[in-house]
Amino acid sequence: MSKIGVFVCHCGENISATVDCAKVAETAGNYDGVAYSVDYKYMCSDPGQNLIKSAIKEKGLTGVVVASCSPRMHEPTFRKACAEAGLNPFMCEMANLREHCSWVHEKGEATTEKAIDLVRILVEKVKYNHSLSEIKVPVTKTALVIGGGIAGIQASLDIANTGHKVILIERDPSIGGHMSQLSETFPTLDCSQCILTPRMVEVAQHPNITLYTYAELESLEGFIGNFKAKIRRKSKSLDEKLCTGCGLCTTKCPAKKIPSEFNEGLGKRTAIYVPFPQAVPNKPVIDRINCTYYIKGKCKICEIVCPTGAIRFDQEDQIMEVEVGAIVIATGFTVKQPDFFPEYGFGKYPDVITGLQFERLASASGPTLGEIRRPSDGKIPEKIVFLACAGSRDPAKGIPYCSKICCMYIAKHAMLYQHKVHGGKSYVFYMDIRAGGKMYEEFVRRAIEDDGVNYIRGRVSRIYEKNGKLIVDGADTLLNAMPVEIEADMVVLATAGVANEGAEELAQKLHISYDPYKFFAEAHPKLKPVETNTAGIFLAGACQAPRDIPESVAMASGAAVKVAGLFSQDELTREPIIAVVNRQAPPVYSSCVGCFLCISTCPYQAIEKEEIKNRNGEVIKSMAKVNPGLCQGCGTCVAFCRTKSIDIQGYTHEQMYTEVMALLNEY
Amino acid sequence: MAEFEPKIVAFVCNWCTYAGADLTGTSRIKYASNVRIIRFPCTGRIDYMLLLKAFDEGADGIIVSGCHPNDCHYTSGNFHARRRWIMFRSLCDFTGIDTERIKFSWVSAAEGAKWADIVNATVASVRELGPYTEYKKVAKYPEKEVSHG
Amino acid sequence: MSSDTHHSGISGLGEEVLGHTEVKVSQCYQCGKCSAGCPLSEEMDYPPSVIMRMLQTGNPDLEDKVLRSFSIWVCLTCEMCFARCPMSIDIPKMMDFLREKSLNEKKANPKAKEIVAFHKSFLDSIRFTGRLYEIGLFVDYKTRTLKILDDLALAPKMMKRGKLNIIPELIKDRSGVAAIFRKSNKKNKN
Amino acid sequence: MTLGFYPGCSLKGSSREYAESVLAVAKAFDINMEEINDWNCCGATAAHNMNKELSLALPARILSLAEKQGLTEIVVPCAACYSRLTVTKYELSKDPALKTAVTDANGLEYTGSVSVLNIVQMLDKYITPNLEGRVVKPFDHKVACYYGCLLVRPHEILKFDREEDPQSLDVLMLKAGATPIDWAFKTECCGAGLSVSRTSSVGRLSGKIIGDAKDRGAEAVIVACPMCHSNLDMRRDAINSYLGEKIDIPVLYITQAIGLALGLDRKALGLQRHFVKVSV
Repeated sequence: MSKIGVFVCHCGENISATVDCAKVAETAGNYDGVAYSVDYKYMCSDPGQNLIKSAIKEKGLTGVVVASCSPRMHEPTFRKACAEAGLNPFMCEMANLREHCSWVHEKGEATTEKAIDLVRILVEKVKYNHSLSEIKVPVTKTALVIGGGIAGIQASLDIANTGHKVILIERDPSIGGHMSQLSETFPTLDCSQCILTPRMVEVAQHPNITLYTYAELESLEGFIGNFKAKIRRKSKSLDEKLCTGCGLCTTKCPAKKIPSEFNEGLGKRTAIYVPFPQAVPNKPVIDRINCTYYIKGKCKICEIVCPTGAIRFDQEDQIMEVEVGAIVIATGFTVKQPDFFPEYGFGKYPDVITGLQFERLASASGPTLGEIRRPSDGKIPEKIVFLACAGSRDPAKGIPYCSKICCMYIAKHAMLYQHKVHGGKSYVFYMDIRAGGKMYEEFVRRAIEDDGVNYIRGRVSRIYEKNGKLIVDGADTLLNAMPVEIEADMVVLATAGVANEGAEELAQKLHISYDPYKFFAEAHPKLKPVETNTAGIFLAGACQAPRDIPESVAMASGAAVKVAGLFSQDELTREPIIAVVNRQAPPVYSSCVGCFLCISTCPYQAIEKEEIKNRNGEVIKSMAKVNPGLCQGCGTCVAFCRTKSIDIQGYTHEQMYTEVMALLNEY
Repeated sequence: MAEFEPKIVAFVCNWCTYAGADLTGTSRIKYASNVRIIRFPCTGRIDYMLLLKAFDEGADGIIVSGCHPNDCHYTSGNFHARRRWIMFRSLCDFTGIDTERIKFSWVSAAEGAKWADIVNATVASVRELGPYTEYKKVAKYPEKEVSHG
Repeated sequence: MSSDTHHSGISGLGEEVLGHTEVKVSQCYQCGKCSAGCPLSEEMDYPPSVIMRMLQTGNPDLEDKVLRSFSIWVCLTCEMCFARCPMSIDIPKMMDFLREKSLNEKKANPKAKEIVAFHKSFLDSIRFTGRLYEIGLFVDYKTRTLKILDDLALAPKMMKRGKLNIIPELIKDRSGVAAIFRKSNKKNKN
Repeated sequence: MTLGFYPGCSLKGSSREYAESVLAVAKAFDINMEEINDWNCCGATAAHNMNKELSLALPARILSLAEKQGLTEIVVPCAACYSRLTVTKYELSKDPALKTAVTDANGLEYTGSVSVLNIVQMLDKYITPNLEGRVVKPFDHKVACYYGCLLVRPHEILKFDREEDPQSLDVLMLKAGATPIDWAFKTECCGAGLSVSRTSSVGRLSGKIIGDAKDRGAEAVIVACPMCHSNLDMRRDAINSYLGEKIDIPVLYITQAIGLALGLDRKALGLQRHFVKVSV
């Protein structure tokens, strides 16, 4: 006979405001097999956990149902408490009274009834729970960091400095990311490259870091501590060992008019190129789409001029497999591109540019060597307009969220413009100025008060070109929405920060969740900001949401600590929620008939054939066997098994049918 | 007279829909209280005999929901569930089980509002259909009164 | 949905607007893009975003000012505001409702006399003939507004170019059209 | 072949040259335009400004009559009528109660089966595919294609072309041998319904349009709406006085321009009826 304890939590008032917790506990107390039932204000608090522990000891409980929040929140907490009191942790189940009941229904009898049902389901289930022991798995103490922007760089260095190996892959020819494109950074106006490039070099030289640029994740298998990643190293058409980075090839390449990605299309590059002078590694790649040789079959000038014979036209992509124990994703973000703002003529008028393009204009390493010159004719704009929220906070364009970084970089842009163009006039159209951050508000005030940037509260309706000027039609909402028309020479759109192209595919390769905007989802919005729902995979930087540099760096260090924590253990324990094939002593052995449908359906190749032999060594039966190290517990095999010979611990047939029956057969 | 309150059982996966329903909660979006969620590791685990068992036990409607295609935590469980559902549905149609009472859907961990919408829509449509007393006939049980509180 | 109204925190005229047009005034975050793009904004006493703000307050005095405003009549329903609104708020639809209400409550702005008169003359023309009779419309409009001299030069020029029909085009089922007017007007007398 | 035809009031009066040119172009391609019997006015701006139900009932009557006549597709050259008819179809399809109220007021059956084509859609579907080879006198001028409000907005309902910088008229004119110019006032409002009651506003709004077309070297403005036409053409005095200069760029209906390219008779296209002399 089971002796089950039911512990109903009020969660302050989160549950008790709509659910009659006392009634739930009282009703549950009358169920068969329930030896103890109680309600308490905060079950997860120390006294609450002690309540459970002492009940286990004093009443000799064989099972525990905690009726509180989502098991995704506190299942580990309560299972640990049970274990401490000597009860097998897998004899503890949780009924989700908060997220699935009290928070989503109005106060009333129906809500309390539902709560009672939810408790009853789990009381019945727990009767069929079995004591399980955790599985131990080894840890490969190498981390894979995906993305070599500031977040990926920081995470790599932090992990490497704890003494663990790091493999850093970057899709572009150089690490550095968006930060390497920036001119100066807010709120200190220190030069972005000056603070970034030493870090880039450190990455390249660190003995614990292996860097692969021009490389992308091809696929991923395995689980925490034991991932197997396939990495595609795209062909650089170059023997990197021979290349000295002299750069002769890039000066001689005849295809010189390719828009430079690094300069956001404002400058040109050659087909064999190093994206920027400070690139790491400082060795070129051939962009095959634009290379004359790959298009027309002849040219090979780079090969002719290369003093070390490093060019390899026939080099192919390489797929390499690495084993890693943890992964940090730091793939960053991108900005919205043309066609998204037809009313602003973006893509149509060359002098309507993005904030990132403005960074290149303002950067000393940029196409204008840091002079603000408009793309169309190279003139210095006498009047410049900055538009905040170009795409952000615009549900009609599919982006309801605030991109967060724009208010600050617009203030910086306007300030840089005022510093560089004396007598120039700058205007900022904004809706709200969101300058939360250390020294941020002060920075914006400086732009307005000291540098004379004109802030106008209102959104611009449209921009059109007339007699060489860009006519900006706005309104001043602080002056009875009075129309404001500015004849500008250049317009900068603070385009929304959006998820990278391909973010969805990457998430699917990694089996992590993403939000509706394709930003990767953290495991908990407050308490697990760098974890994902997949154990062993962590997030850093703007791949999770638009972030500025300090936040990206902080997040990267956070992720690095998580990885280091993981690598501080030689073995990990895993939940024993895995499949098992039933098996008994001879002469029955198992009901498995050896059809092996399970083998064909298992996504983890965790099932193999096992031959049962008699004493004489003759095979008497061929049946399925689950490798507990590989099984991830999805249960696909269970639904496939024709003889119900395979079952999944924690979600057994008995348990699931019991839940259904308990739910509908009211007491 | 009180409106008919259908009993809806939801079979959901742990990673997407269960988490999505958690998000409905953290977002405080209200929905009909007729639904009871049963958690599975993956929709691929859901043995469809469980659906028949639920009807057998007196459920009026069923929701099966997991991760969107390609988003399965276990790569392909939801594809198996979908394929199985196609087979199962035609079997139900053949045997006379009312498939309008089964709602098959995808709700991701980020779609809290969608979960509320699906529950509300299912409750409304099953309420329209009325109590599922027919099932007993289809399953050839001796007819008996099924009570609906 | 009524529950929606209930939770929206919108009251008074804003609530009525929601009920009749599904426009939720609380959705407006006052970016001013409508006012910036409105071709008539500068002729308005309250540009569209200001009208939205007045409705958001739920203040009866401001709501009264909205109904008595010139803005709602000078609005051309060119739909520019709606096309560019980041929140997809159907301002033109709301304007239609406000005009109808203003008229029913006899609050139409005196400056809008000509505009209202023109609309009335226009509708009268259709009411009686089924189709627009332009000379009739002009004559009727001019008697309503006493703006006899305006556009007087236009008529002969139009006539000369065959652009004005001396005799109205009458449709056969005039009683049918009149019935439509009667039934649609039951709720509001204008 | 036969298409349904709803001319609307303007095309029977102040904009009869539009009707004439539509029919002339249709005839050139052996298309029979069957007018809806006993049609009524759509109610235009006045109705929806004053009375919502009326603004839907009047267009619904037209659509019901078309159904009764067995027409499946009707051509509505006036952009304002096109807008009212399309909006009515949309509103009635999503609100059954409204549909009942309206059909009740009209006393006519309404199923919503008739599809409504604006002039560009009609030309694209039935004329453009056969236009090549028929152009005898290419309309070799720089033209500013003016779309106005009601042809492209609201996009959610009309689903025609794009709201900003539309292209459908430009593409048509290109095929007729013209050089469409890129300009900034394609979809800005001309003042439409205020033509009579607030002519000064029309002078300003239409003035900006004509002014920009002139500045960018347009030799003709191409329109697809009688309201736009009458404001840009008949109200030229008000426009010129707003701009403080005399601009004599003619305003042509798309069907007139195409008619000229086809070599049709100028009089048959009604060019003599314009206020601003059509010199092109």
